[in-house]
Amino acid sequence: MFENIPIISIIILLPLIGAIATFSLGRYEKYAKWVAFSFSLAALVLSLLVAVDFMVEPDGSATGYHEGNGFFDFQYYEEYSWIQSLGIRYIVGLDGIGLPMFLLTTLLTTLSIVFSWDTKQRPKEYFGLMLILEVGVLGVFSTLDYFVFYVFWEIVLIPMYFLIGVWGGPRKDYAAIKFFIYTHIASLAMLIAIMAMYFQAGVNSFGMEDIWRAGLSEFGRTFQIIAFAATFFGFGVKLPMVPFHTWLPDAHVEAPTAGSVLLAGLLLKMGGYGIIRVSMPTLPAGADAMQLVMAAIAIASILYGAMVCLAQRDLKKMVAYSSISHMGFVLLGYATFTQLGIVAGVFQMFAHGLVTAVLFMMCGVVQHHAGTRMIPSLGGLSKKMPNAATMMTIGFLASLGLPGLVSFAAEFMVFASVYQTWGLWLLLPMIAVAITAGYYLWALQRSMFGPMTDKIDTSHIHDIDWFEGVPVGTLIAVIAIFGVFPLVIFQYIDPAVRIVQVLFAGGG
Amino acid sequence: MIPIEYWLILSSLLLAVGVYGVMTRRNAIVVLMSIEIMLNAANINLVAFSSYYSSLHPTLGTDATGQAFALFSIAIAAAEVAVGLAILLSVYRRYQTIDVDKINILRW
Amino acid sequence: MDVLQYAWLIPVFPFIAFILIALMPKRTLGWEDGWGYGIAGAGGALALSFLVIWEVMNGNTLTEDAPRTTWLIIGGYEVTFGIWIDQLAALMLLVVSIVGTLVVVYSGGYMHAEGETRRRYYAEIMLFISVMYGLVIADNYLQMFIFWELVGLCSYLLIGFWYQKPSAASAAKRAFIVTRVGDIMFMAGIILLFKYVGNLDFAVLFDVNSGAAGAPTVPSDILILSTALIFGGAIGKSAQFPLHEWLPDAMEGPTTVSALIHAATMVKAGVYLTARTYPLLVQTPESLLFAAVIGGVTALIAATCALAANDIKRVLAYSTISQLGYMILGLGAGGYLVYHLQNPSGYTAATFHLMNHAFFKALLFLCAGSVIHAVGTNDMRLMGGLRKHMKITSTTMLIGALAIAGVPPLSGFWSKDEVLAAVYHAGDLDPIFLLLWVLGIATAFMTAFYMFRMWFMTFAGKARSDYHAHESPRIMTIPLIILAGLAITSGFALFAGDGFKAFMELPIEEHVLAGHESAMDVAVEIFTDPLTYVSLALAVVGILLAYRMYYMPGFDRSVFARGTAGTLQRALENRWYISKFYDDFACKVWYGFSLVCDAFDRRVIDGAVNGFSYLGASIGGIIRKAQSGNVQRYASLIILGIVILLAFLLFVVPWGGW
Amino acid sequence: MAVWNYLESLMPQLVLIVFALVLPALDYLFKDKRVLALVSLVPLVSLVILLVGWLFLDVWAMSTSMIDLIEVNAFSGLFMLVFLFVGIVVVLGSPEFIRTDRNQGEYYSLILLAITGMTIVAESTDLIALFVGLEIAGISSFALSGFRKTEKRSAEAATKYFIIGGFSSALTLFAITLIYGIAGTTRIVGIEPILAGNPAGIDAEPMLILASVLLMAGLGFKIAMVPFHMWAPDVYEGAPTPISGLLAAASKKMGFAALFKIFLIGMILTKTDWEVAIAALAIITMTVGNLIAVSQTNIKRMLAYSSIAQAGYILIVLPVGTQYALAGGLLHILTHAFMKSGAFMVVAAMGAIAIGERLDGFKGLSKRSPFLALTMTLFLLSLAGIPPLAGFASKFVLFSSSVYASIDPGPSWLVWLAVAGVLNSALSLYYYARVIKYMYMEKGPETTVKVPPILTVAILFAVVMVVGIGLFPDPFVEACRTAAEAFAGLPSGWP
Repeated sequence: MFENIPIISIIILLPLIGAIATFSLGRYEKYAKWVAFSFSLAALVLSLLVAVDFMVEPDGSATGYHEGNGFFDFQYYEEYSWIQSLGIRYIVGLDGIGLPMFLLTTLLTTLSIVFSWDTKQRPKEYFGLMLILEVGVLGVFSTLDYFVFYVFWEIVLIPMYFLIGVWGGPRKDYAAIKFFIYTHIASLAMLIAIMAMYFQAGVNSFGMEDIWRAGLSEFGRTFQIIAFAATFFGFGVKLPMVPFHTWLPDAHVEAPTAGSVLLAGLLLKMGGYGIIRVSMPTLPAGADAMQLVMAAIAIASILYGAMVCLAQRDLKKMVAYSSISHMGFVLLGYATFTQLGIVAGVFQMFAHGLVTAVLFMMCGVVQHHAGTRMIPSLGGLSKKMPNAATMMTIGFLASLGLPGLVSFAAEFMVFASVYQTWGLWLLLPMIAVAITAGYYLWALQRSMFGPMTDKIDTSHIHDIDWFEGVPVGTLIAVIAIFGVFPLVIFQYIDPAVRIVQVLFAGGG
Repeated sequence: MIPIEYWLILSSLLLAVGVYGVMTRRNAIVVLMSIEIMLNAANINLVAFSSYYSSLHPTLGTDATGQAFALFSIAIAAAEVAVGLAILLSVYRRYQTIDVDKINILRW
Repeated sequence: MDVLQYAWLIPVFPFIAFILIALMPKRTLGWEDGWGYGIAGAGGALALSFLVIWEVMNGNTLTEDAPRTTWLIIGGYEVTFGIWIDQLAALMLLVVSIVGTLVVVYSGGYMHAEGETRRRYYAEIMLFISVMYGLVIADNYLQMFIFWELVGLCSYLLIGFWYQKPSAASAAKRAFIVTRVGDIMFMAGIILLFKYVGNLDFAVLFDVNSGAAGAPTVPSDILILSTALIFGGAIGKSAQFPLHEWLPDAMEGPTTVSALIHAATMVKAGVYLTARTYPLLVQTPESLLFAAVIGGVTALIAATCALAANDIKRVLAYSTISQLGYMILGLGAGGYLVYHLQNPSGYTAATFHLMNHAFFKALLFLCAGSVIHAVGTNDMRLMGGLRKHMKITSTTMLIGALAIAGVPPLSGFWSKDEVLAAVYHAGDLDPIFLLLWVLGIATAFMTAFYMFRMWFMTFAGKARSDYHAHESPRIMTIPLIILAGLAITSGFALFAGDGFKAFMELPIEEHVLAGHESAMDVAVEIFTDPLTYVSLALAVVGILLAYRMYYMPGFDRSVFARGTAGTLQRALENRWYISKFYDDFACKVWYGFSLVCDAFDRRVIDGAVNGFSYLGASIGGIIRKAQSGNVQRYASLIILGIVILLAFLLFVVPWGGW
Repeated sequence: MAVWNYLESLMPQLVLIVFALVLPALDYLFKDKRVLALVSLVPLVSLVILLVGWLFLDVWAMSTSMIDLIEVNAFSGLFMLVFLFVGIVVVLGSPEFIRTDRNQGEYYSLILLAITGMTIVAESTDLIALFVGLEIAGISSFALSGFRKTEKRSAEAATKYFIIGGFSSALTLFAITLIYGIAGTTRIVGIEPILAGNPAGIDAEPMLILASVLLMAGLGFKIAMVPFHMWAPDVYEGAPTPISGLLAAASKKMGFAALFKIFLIGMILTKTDWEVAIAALAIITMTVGNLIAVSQTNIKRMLAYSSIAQAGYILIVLPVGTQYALAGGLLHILTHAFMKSGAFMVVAAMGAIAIGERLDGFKGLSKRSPFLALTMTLFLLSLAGIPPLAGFASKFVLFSSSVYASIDPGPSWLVWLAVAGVLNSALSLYYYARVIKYMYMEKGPETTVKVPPILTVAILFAVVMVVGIGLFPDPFVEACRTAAEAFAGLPSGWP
């Protein structure tokens, strides 16, 4: 469908143009949301077309097909030289791992913009920044050059810093700067590892594929372990993994709802994506040496995140910690080094992106309507806002891995792969399944059910507004569809990971 | 001929005197003088080494580098003093003192 | 047209009803806010189920060659979903379709006063019926697990139907979490198998270790563990000890829900799962013994708890647990017998009891619902003398009580007796079964006692509080009458045609070949076995004791409040303190631990981050003070720097070997 | 035309000096003093055009014929370009700032002279020329920093700068005499072979170490290397803001030019002696600079400490000592010149519109002047090394050189320089982000302010360069590479 059209670049550029247009609206800033919405919608539609056009089992006939010879097979491949003296090129392309993330990005951004329809404070900056964020995330998920990857990776930080810092809650200053610096430090660790890989490979190219190929012979075991540790730290903080997670609850609690949605829905995925795109294929021996570390951190994140959730009194903070727990599954899946686990981990990223977006949106709805998110002050809201309660329930159920909704397939397959690799250690992460049910349902019981609270003024509470209901409803529909038909997404991921797997076995 | 070491010792002592002056004297004019002493210590070195090298290789003639350098250095020192005194004058107008201890609004 | 091929449509009817009720505009909902759609959905499923059951009764099954669809392809594994209709599934279809439809009909009266929330009720009930059918016809463990979780979800939603009651919201949550513990074990069990077999289809799994060509093999210790874990799922769902306490709490939901989900269908899913896993279980006597012990202990403990309960629904709930314990005990004992290549009567007895119990327990619950509907309370101490006002209800409930007490010729007699007989026979192989048999007999006695205690307290004597009781409307009594009829007659299925035992042939080859007892043989066996009369006598004694204590005047029940009996009484009223133990564990220990984690997170982990930044800022603040503004200090520092550098370069660097 | 050949190499300096001499006279001719700024832009802009044409566009070739003391090559050309660029920004930023002062002709004249001195340092091949250049620039800067004679702080800054400056140049000179004593020559390229041969016949080792330490101190003063940095914050704070920009963005770079020449050409053979010391100083410098900057409330002072930290980054070049590292250092010098002078110009604009230089003044700036807020944000993010701005590109090359050197020629501890560098970058983000926070996230006065157009031009120029180099670093990397190749004694280190 897209022969001779640089479709990926167009999709990345659309929000950028949209952002510039939004910023330059001047006194017509009440139209900012329309401009932002139309550009993000255009990106969404195009990315859906790409998904339809995408060849699941790529062969030479795919659009812009680029065979990675055992690395990844890319479609819609584009390559332009950027900084010749350092071998830096602008390369983009999609494979089955990048595509779901790409879709997730365009979808969540569009829905977040709709969700923020009511934003009155500095709308043009707000929507413009969201579009810039989209540019960064899309770039991360599609670029195939480490330098460009890092550039996009860092671009993401700035709009998010502003989104938290300007439109955030009472402790926004602290949260914004903590987010910025914490994740920046992690990125820098990754940057050093990228530099080291570049030099060690010695091919004067930052292309992921070139470095991978050179690395097969040039990267010694010690080097791989060090480089893997550095990249793993870089990506793991973003993931986030225990004990480097504490930026996340603060950032989430203070961020505006749409910011939280994008933060949890997209930014965390960048970490998981990085590990599977960069760390593991390029540094297999390092991954091999660190396998148990990865697994231990993953299980710790899963259990510890869930335990901390149980103690939270702020709905949004609970959801934030639950992200830590659920992203632990991604890491755990990767750490098994099995096809099953890696595919499930990638799918869990996709699933978590959708589900957590619903949860954060619902926290925003509660905050918006009830004026507080503190669980002890809430209660019985279901009476006043039945639709919101239903959506929140579905969101929570999806998040706790209810079959029929999107997370289940991922969690089940992760567990299956854990057993295949480590046997009965399986039971350890499985405990989290019960704890997860515990904190979600308990929170639901205390906030939505029971008698109507008398701690807040409930007289003016009304049900969910349309601009909140439409994105949440859309997401719930998507969650249900992919819960029943996960194959739609798995068909992209599975062949792509199979290639990783082959190479991983070869390199390790 | 006086051995080169002696010159070096002399210049080092002069430098030390200058440094000591800069570090301890409160009057900015004296500090300025101390800096001049330090520059002169270097000048002594220049001239001494110049003559040392001339005597080391008599066949090559006089090594004038050091002496020329000394001239440059003297000129620069003079320019420095001129600017320095002007600055001190302007300080005196604002602070009514040239005690370097008391010139410390700018700190931390 | 082969009806079985279309069996997958059974869940679709109620599911469509669910979608319509949930999403249609309000004014199109019709009767009773969706009741009409509910009747249609349940009825459609009922009709198709009967067609399917008819086919199965004619000896057709649809197992390995059923149509399948691919759900997932991942890492070389292909997960397919399909249908699996055999005798066991047909039995469950029968139960679910009949009870489901009757409960929906009954709801039309029972939920009439609920107003708009009925829409949610009918939507959830329809979803439940749909996923319950899905569970029954699943052809692999993963599919079964998916529906297994979904029925748990519906149970959660329906227990919490009156969510504004804190106790209801709490009970719903508890039910979900406790059963989830079982679900985790279930999931772990199938994951274990998945590794070795690479497939979760029954068609493949049931050949495990059969030695047939291409049959997968699983190491025996893994098989034991996985079957035990799968049975763990049944412990949660079928409310077996020690995860049984959620079921009495679940009585917070509407009584119709209790009848449908927590008596007749969902809680049977655990038994169904155990029966479904039989081809694997019979290879692992350890798991069977474990199951039998759990079943026996559960039966007894639940029966004791029922003795002292005053809430009419709780009595029934404990009775349900107790009867489920019977079924599990029967399956365990039967499997043990099969392992030793003996008569598989335990399997048929347990499944038979499953069916009978579904009918009479649904009947009992719906009767209780009728009573509650009339009286407005659950507390039997506030009832009494209702017989006069509610003739149909009292009669049908008496039938139910007689059935469960095991009075012939009502259905409970046949199946309970079969179960106990199987356990007794297993005692020949392992003496522990004799002990379990004793537990079973004691339970039978207690069952008779507490059921009649309940009946007498409710219907006999004088009214103990002010109420204006009236018989329920016909929409509620007709289902009662139908179920009463089933409670009386379903036991005779043992003798219908070739007999129930022949129908429920075990899916294991040796036993199919061993041939069947004829229906006459079974009857003769029952009536010539002295054990039959032992249990019958105990049941009669139990009834008479209840009659003496709760009907005849002059019995001083205050003896139970004193001394050892008092302690026992209090222990029973507090359900052996098991519930309290769980509450304390969850609210104090576990929650306390989570608070510790949270404090650790904020103080230690985040504290380290903040401390680091604070440290940086304060170091900066300190160094900053060196910038005193005094220019001579600056010069001194330059000299100091020179000296240090000189010392470093002259002494440290050569020494350090750089 | 032998004389012309000599003069051709010195032509840029000659042009600058001529204009410097003419400007004070022009002061009496024009009433509108902004004309003076325009006049002083004439040599700067024309020289920039010449240099760009030479270095980037290859439209003509600079004569590299040399007289004994100086050499024109890509290295000096690049530095000259930096100085001239900064000069342009500073001159553009000045008229509004010194609107009320007298003797503006001298002000511009001194700026041109300072730049002249810097260019001499960049071109010098002999210690004499180097020292003379340093002093021309230094003495002009002393006078410039005290230019606002009506202000107490300006006078104090000049005094401090002068005393420490004089002290340091005395130390530098003394060190140069020692080198001359050991080597018998003052030609930089001539030092090393003779050092190896030890012509003086004395035990030169301690003397050489003393000389290198004194050079570190003397030149460390120029680049504000810890612990020779103490003057910098005081002077930057007290001096007129455009002059602070000149000091931070140009004068400091002159120090680096001198350091590179002396240490990477003159004393390269003794690298193993001093590399550890300078590596340690580099790490200390960046860390101390950043740590103290965190707690500053005066924006100029904060930028001063930030400059100290940036000097620490550039110092990495010396211990790493490859051409690649040098190219990185040069690139960072180039980009830092733009971002730092740009930031100072924003502060100057704040001063010109009477907001002042306290951090508090930045509160709500995004509402009052979106232009200033946005450009300041870009400068600060670039300083912090956030892509895709210029600061990232240059830091990337700079830090990666240490990573590479640790892999290829070794020693492997060099990688810790990069680690320290990136950690410090993250630390610096803290105070940069705080300024951004003040501008965008705090409530301030609502009155909008108008930036004088000439300052707008200065800031725009800097911001265009910062973004431009960030997006298209290739020609600049190439130019730095060519410049670094002038240091033939260094291993290439290019990947």
